[in-house]
Amino acid sequence: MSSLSDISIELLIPEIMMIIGILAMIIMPNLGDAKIRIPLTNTSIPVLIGGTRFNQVNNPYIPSIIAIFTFSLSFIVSLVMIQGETNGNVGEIMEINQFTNLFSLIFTSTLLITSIATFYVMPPRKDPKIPKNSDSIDSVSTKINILMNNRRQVDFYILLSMVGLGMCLMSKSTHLFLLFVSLELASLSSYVLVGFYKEKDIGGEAGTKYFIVGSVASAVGIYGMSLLYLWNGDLQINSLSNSWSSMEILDPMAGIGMGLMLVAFGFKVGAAPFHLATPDAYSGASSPIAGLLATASKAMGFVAIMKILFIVTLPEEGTEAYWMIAIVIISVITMTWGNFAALTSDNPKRMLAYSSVAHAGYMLAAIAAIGSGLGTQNSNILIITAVIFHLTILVLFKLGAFLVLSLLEKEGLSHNMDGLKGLARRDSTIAVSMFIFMLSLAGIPPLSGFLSKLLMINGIVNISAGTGSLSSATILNWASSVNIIFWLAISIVINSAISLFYYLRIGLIMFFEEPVSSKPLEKSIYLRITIIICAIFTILFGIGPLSEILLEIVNEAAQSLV
Amino acid sequence: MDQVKHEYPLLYPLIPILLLAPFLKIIGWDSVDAAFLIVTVPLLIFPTILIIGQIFNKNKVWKNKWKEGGILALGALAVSLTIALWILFDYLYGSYNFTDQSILTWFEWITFDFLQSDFTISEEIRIIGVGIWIDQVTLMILFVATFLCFLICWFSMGYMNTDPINEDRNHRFYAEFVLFSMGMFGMVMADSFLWLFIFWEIMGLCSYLLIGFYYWKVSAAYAAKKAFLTTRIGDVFLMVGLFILYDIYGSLDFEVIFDDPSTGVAGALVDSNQLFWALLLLFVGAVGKSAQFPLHVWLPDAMEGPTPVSALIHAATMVNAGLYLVARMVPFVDVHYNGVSGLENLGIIIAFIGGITAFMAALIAFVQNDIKKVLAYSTMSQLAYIFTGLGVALWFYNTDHHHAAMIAFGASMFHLFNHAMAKGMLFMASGSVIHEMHHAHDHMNNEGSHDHDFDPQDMRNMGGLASKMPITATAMMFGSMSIIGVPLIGGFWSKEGIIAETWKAAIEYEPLMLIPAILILATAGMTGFYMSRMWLMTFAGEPKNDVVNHVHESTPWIREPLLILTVITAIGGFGLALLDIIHFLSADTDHLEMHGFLYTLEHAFLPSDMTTRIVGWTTILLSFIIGPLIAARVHGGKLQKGMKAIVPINWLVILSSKFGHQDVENMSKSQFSEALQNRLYFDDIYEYLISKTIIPFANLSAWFDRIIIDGIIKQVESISVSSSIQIRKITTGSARDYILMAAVGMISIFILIWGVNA
Amino acid sequence: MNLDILSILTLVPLFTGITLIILPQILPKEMSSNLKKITRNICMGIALAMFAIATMIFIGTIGNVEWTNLLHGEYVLKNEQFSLISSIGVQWKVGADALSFPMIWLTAFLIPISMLVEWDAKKGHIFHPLILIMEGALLGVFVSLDLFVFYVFWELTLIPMFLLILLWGGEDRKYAAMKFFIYTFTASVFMLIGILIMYFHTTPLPGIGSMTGHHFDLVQMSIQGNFMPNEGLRHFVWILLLIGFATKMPSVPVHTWLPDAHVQAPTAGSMLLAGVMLKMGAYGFLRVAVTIFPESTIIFIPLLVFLGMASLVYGAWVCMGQTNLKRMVAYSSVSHMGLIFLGIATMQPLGFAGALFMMFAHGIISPLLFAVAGSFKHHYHTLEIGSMRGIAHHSPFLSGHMMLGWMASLGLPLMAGFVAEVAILIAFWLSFGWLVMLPTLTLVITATYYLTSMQRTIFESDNPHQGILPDSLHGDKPRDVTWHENTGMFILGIFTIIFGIFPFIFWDMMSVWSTEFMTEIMIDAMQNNNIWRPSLGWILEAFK
Amino acid sequence: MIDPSWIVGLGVILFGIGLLGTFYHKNAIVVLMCIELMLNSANLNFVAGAMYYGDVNGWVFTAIAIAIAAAEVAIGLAILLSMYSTQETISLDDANILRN
Repeated sequence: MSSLSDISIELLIPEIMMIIGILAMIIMPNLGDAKIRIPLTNTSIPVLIGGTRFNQVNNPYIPSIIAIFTFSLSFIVSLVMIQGETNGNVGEIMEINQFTNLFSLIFTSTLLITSIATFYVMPPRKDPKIPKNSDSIDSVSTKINILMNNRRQVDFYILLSMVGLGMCLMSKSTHLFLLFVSLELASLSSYVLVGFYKEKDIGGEAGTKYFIVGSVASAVGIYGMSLLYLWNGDLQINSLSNSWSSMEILDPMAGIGMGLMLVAFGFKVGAAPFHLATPDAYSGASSPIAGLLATASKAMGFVAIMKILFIVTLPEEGTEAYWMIAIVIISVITMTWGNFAALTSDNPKRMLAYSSVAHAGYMLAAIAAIGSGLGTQNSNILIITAVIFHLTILVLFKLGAFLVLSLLEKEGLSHNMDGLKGLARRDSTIAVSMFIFMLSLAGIPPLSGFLSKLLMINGIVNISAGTGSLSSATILNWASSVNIIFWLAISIVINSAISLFYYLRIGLIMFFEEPVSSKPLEKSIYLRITIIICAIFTILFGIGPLSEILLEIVNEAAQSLV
Repeated sequence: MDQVKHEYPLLYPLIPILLLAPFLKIIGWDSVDAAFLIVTVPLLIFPTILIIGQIFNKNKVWKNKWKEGGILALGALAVSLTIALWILFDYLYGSYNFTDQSILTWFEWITFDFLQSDFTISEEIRIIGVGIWIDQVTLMILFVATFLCFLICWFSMGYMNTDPINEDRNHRFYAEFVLFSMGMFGMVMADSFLWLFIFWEIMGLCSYLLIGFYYWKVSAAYAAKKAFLTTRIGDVFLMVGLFILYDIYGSLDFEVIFDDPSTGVAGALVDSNQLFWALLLLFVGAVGKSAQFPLHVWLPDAMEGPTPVSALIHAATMVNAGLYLVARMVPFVDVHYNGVSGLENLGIIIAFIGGITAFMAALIAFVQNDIKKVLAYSTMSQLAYIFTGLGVALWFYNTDHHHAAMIAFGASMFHLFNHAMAKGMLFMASGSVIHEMHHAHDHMNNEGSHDHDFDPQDMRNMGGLASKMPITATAMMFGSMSIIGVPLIGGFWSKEGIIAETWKAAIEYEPLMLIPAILILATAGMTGFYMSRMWLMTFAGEPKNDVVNHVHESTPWIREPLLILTVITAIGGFGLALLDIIHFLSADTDHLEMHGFLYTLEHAFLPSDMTTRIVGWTTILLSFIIGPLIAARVHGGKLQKGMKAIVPINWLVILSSKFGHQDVENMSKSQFSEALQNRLYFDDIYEYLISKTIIPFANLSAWFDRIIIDGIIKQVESISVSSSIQIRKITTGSARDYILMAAVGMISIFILIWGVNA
Repeated sequence: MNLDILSILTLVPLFTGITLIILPQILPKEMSSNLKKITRNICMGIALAMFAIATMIFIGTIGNVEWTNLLHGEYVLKNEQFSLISSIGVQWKVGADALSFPMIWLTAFLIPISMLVEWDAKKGHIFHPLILIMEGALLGVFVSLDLFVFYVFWELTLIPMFLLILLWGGEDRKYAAMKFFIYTFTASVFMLIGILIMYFHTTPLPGIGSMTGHHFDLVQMSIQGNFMPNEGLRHFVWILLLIGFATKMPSVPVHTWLPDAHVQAPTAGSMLLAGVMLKMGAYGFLRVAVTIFPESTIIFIPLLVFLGMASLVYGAWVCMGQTNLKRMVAYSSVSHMGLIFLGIATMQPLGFAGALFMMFAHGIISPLLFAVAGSFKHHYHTLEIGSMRGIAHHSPFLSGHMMLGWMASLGLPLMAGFVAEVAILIAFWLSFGWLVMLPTLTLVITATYYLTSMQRTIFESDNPHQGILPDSLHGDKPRDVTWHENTGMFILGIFTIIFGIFPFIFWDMMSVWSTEFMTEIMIDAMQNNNIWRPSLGWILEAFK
Repeated sequence: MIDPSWIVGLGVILFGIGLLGTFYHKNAIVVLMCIELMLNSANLNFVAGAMYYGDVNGWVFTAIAIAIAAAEVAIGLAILLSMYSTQETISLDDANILRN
């Protein structure tokens, strides 16, 4: 047992920053001139909390500014940590390495972007008026609403920070229970965030569904974890890994436990058939939150999956993992389902949700390839690199797409394809950015989405194409002898082709339909800049030196995972 | 109107061309060095006329001084003619050594390597070059082509530029005309089969363009397409023939092939069977181009083009291309010099096709009333003569009857010459008639208002023109005589030879030849009939239409070519026969030698060989006596009272009325006559076949592509969409269903894993 | 890094185009509206400069290269290669040889012309830069010797073309653009899998591929030759590559995107699509599939013959059944591209050279055809064959160009197409004998549909002084082509004839390349399979 | 001392009931309770494990899991309230604006 003093605090700076941020968010808006009279005296000491707020903290933007500030700081810190290749252990339950650093970066960047977006999506009103007796009922209620809205800002950003905190902790934990608890922290906050969109009917409904299905999933997961505990007596990942590899035949308890945990994580990443609530949640939540779910939350799920699958259950080289066939089937179903469902979706958010499901399928396919045990350590790392790379750049273009939707959200146009109609005429820059995001999602070179998809297919092909029997002289002989994993690559390819249809459709709608309203989009300068930056990086990470740098980082992360 | 306007001053700019050959000689060129000018000058003039004409379409100077490009075209053709004559002169009397035959290679068109059967690349690089090849046949046809092109271009300036319907469009005519000329010259001089084919196709294009000159006429557009496609069918076979030849010899150059046709590439012995197929396919190409049975259907329709075009392309030059190609087959079969034996069948097939076409065309010509159509069928028939002659020649060559072969070959080539000159003139004369009829008709009907029902080409509207158009009548008379084979005039000298040699082959060697022999002998008589009929219907008798009375021979530029060609037709044949052209053309000698006058006559009328003698006299009897006699009985008649033609024609007209009159109304209503009117239904059958096979099949293909192949794609799309809608329905919106499905999925996956691992 | 001439050729138009599209969005209103006015002039200037550079290369460098001394795998104008994504072995490596150079020149030649033809395009400030981007992407395909970059450029060509069809297309443009994009993309991702399988089998090169240990270097792959141990896999990869390339060419039965795309595309788009983009398929097939898998190519000769024959013959028949002028021309492209497969299948240097020349010749002729069809659309607002007659009276220049283009395309001698046709067919006879009757007889079909379409548009009228005008003109006065269309078509026509009369300008290098290619690559494979001439009998046996 | 396997057995039964209940009941509150059941079955397992292994961690896990469950219920009720305030239903079947 290590004592607190052994913990090297510097390893947890991003988390600590978020905690500080949360505290600041709680305290700052409440600062006021309240004084407490020292009993029995007339002197009153200012306690700074309560009373009439100071002018400086009266600004309703305070929470969002704090959040943005916090996230940018943690983002920078994560960058620094990646740069410095920081690693180390926090007790026995957390480990910091390039992998966790990279994911901290992913999470914090997602949250940063999300908070910038929400800065505009749910803006507070300045100078709220206190209702007076003379006001009519209507104006009283609006005024109260405004007040409430301003009040909610804090809640929202606190929840956002909670999500970040949970995610960062989760990626670092090496103890299954901590992993699960932090996951729950993030999940529970995100349920609320989904439901936070109260102005519309759908907010509550989306939150409910997401919450119910999510809680069932996490209950299943926690039950699975308890089974693992029963089996092993310890939830340290390393310890589980040792027991697993020493296991001769599959212990049903371990197997079922692991399977149930996978269900929970499968829900997080949106794998079929656990994905059903995702489109509902995405379409019900406000766009930035949907973006958060599609990127950070998904990344979190994949971190968990990778941790338990690659660290715990990965068999020796050359033997097939027990779960391989399951993941193969799930991945194929997931990508097909996602793509087909997205094909005719007329709600852009649902479409993006389904596309996100499909992308989960691609990544699961890559994971299944590792489970086949065909690859060497190196080729496995290559595949993991591909997956992580994909998760990283998803932040750019998937979140970017949601950001574009969030620009439209104000006008209430983000729930229907009609809203995107004629976007190019209203704002060509945004439309072009959106088109770039779509093309990148579709995997069109030279955008970064292509590179990641290429890496995944490459990884799969890499380990499977050589499996066909050497003596096969004809295609049919060869095809019948090749490992099933190879067909995953073909399946990805076919699915990419199908997906192209709906991605391009967005382009068509944006460029060639008459706009519903002709007034220009809201300025929202920072959000706009963020979108453009996302678009630019989507291109830059596709080919050239920047992609090179990112790939190297990701590669290191992948190496440190395995 | 009566006075023929002379516009010769317009020709002054062309005078320097006459000095071109001397000038080049002085600066040290050989005649063959200048040969490329024959082709390139027209080639360059073609776009010049076209572009200038399109831009300065309505310009007065362009129209009046340059004759809408006519002067330029004439100049280009003058250059070609000058140089062609120079080469001819050089060949006959000059110092240049033509024995190497393949004279020059201008540039290497394409070069490539060849993979041999031992998996090595051939050491010598294969070259397909461009050059010229000159021998007697080349020279003769080159002369014919350049000379006739020049004259017909001259004629066109009268014919085309005075027709109001051609206003502002004549530059197109002249441009296409020179391009065509270039094709013809190039084909004749080409030194390889490939380049022969290339120019051959260029001519096909020009033929298409010129037939379709009156593009707005539905019939013209149709005829143009028909001509191109029909010849194209022949051409693709020709192409395959070329491939086979290439396969055999590893080259398509005359030099390489003719050097030793019995050994192929790398010294391999040539398989006569393969060569037979190659030559047969080449012959199919020739059949298409020369409008022989069964690809003859395009030629009559081609008369839709302006008359100079008919004169040039469809009588005098282009249709000779097929003959030229067959003539080029001689070295393959000439077993006397390295030829490949065993190709007798080729000669027989060619002779058969020739015989059949000759007879058939003559039959159809019986009932034609359109003056140009008659000439068209006559062309087909005469070309068929030449084919028969060539077929016989090839047969003789292959069976090693060298002397007979040379006579047959020489006679065929000589007939080509005679026919080209005569037919060129006949068409121009007919053009003159048509033109004047048209003018007269317009004149009558207050110029401008066209009466579309009136057909200036229909002989039933003519009659009695002899007095109105003396020059035309004379020209046409000599032309017809040449075609008929009236003794001592033009075609007689060559036709006799062909018929006699065919009979000789049939009687003495190969009974199969009897069929073409009989056919062409019969055709000789029929020729006598239909040519006389045409002349008599046009020029003799009383006018059948008012229009005739207003006809004058007044258009400039038209008379000179007629006069020149009349002279050539009248005495040229005899003159060349005196020079023993037959042996010259068959490469027996390379000089023209003067024979004695009497010797030639004796040779022609009283040959020592009895067969030849009998056949010769039968021919004369049939073609000169019986045919014209019947024609005179049917169509002959005196001119209208008070009308007088010049002496010989007047005499002829009066003579034609002396044989009584026979009414053929009943005969013309017979079924057979109707069949002939309908060209023996060949066109109908072809049309029917095409409309029942090709068109439906094309539509079927289009349908198949749209519905099946693209339909599969569309089906994939619609299935995707419908399955997408279905799959979206699974997301019911109820959280309970989600949980249920997740649970079911989870459990089934557990079962699956358990099953796999157990 | 020193950019070499080929990189400049590729990147300058690409980036200029992108800049010209983005700049007006960023600049203040006034400046951007000024910029928009001169955009097309800038684009034209750059395109002409690129053409000048390409021609200079030809005259200066390529023209003097002794092609006979060039071993296969050696390229001229190579650059100093540097890595783009070194961890997975992607490099920027460019070079040209006799296979790619004519295509490079052709692209540089066609771009200014297609700009010229659509000089007055609406929204020209986007149109012309898009064409420049197109140029960059197309040239990128032809110059890059790294499969990754090749693939990137390959797909990059889709985007400008997609936008061209979408923004300037006809009524049904959305469907066509989507079909075009998805169809060809789907095919090329199969090709991508093939590329990746190849990639995985490469052996490491020093300095690149730090992460994977593999590289995309095409030259190394072809030098390595038969580097895949697994024969079945080799064939499989070959088939995957074929799917990608054949769809682009396009070959029956994966051709149906082409007519739709063509009919809807703007004139310049059609010209580039037919002129260069289709050649990408043939080029890639030769460059990648045949070069790296000669043995598979030999094995699959029957398939090649079948595909080529199907495209050629069936395509021609379908052409005949079309009523839309542009559709017909599009199918004729399908038909002509079939000859390329046939040329390759002959396994003769002549056939290869013929196929190369076919690519080149078709690249000049088909833009002319589409320019003509585009002008019809532009001036008569319809493409329906037979809805107008006797147009020659109203549009003499257009009719003249139509005549020239149509004749060139049906393989009339002294025009570029004939050279290729005759070379391929000679080689085809040498290998397959009487089977050649099928392609040659198809020439008649080709002639039939071309002539019929001409007869029913520019010929035939009821009046010598007026044509029958289409309803779509609504009684307006018909016009002849505009000066810029006219100039563009003139240039194309002139070059068609120049290369028909003097084919050796490009033929010589193609011929030498083919010979080298045979000796270096194919002969071993042929010897192994003991095939000298892949005759008909051999094919029939293979089917057993 | 009860044999831990009985506890585990009870847990399995509870888990089954909970899982079945989640998709059997329409009422969101009941579903929430079923989820509690599932969580509690996990708790039972932890307890059984702690007993079996004599590991104190198991107890800690149980305690934290209970806390998680509490948080979950709190949040769940809040969200349900929010849904009720807009849709005036807490039936999971009736709340289906978002579907397909």
